[in-house]
Amino acid sequence: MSITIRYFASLREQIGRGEDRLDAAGIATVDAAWQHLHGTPLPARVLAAVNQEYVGAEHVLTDGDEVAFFPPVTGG
Amino acid sequence: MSITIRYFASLREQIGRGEDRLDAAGIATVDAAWQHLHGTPLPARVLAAVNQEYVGAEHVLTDGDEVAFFPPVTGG
Amino acid sequence: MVRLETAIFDPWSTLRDFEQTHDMGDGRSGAAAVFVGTMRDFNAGDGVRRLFLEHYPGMTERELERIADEAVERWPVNACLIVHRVGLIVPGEPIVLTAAWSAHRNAGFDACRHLIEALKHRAPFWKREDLANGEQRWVSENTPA
Amino acid sequence: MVRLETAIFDPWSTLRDFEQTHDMGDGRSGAAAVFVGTMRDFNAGDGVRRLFLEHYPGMTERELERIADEAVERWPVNACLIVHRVGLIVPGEPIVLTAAWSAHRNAGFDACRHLIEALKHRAPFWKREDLANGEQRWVSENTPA
Repeated sequence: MSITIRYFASLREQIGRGEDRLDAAGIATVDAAWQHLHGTPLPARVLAAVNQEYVGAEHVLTDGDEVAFFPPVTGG
Repeated sequence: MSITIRYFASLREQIGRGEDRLDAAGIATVDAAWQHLHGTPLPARVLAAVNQEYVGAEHVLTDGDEVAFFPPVTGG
Repeated sequence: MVRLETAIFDPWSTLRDFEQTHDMGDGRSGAAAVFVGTMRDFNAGDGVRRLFLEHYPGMTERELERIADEAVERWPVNACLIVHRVGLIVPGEPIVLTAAWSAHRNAGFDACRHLIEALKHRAPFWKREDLANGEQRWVSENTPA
Repeated sequence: MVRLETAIFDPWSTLRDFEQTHDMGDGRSGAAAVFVGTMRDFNAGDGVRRLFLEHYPGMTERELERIADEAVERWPVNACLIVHRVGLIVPGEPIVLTAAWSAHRNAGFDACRHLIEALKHRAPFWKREDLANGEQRWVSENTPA
């Protein structure tokens, strides 16, 4: 299973990179992907999107998904 | 006492003129001016202004006042 | 600022000109809320070909000034603009423009909405319609919000 | 319609161009409600010299489209427009424009306000400020309404 992980704004700067790739068949959810990469549950202030739609931490991942993590939005 | 009376819009057309002049020392209020000219109390749907400010029917008139009567406004 | 227009006006270039020539609060205005009312080609179920907008010269301007002053007193707005057409107009032409500039959006929206609501309730303007069927009639009360 | 702008845009000529090139409902639109957000030269008490607006290419456009679609579903509006700046901008430049055209004013105001509120809560944009004192910081949450 191949998943692309993207980070934006201050989160990208904190993590130090804009993208990760996961090839991990055992990773079922958005939260599990974050745990696998960063060793903690998904922080409450971090928003998640899958294939460019907002999702909750328990959203189930599918092969080829694009997962995005980002801080609260501040547009407008 | 000299008072100028002005009419606007549909009211001007109903009355058939845009202006009246009153030289009537005994006329105390806006309502009395209307009564004197038109023989009825000021109709509820007719709005009144004195010197270009909205007033009620009991507003007391002063020499030189410009009194205006008009229908509900429909601007915007 | 309030202004009556006797000929067709472009609300958008009016707004640009106003911003370029008036003090918007030196970088303090982050929000502009604007309303533009345009003449429709129907009213109360009937086709309308033309509209005559009568006003009360002097009182109309004063009442618009009062309405703009109220908005500045009630909300933290840096500037207000009211422009209203008078005379003969045809469908598609702008009738009214209200705008409020403020630091934050709620004050701008609330002030702009106050400008148009108060104008519709209090400013001495009257509309006479030339209907598609040839009749002429005075609009007896204002359009629903 | 939604659009991201990478360079300075004039909201007023954008509105005029949009009206001239889009179907506003054939005389059915009597009301246009508009919001323009402009970069201020201060935020949270600090002077700001410059702003970098990051977005999520693809998702940002899709989220704006969803917001515009919601407005059309929830209110009787004939057209919606959202324009948002991305990249580097300086004080005084417009950041965002939202507009809704409708037959009556309440629907226009409500839809326009929904566009900007939903955009501020949901559209993936992030602001990084260059402060007057030389520091750089990400805006951590949105400005008060």
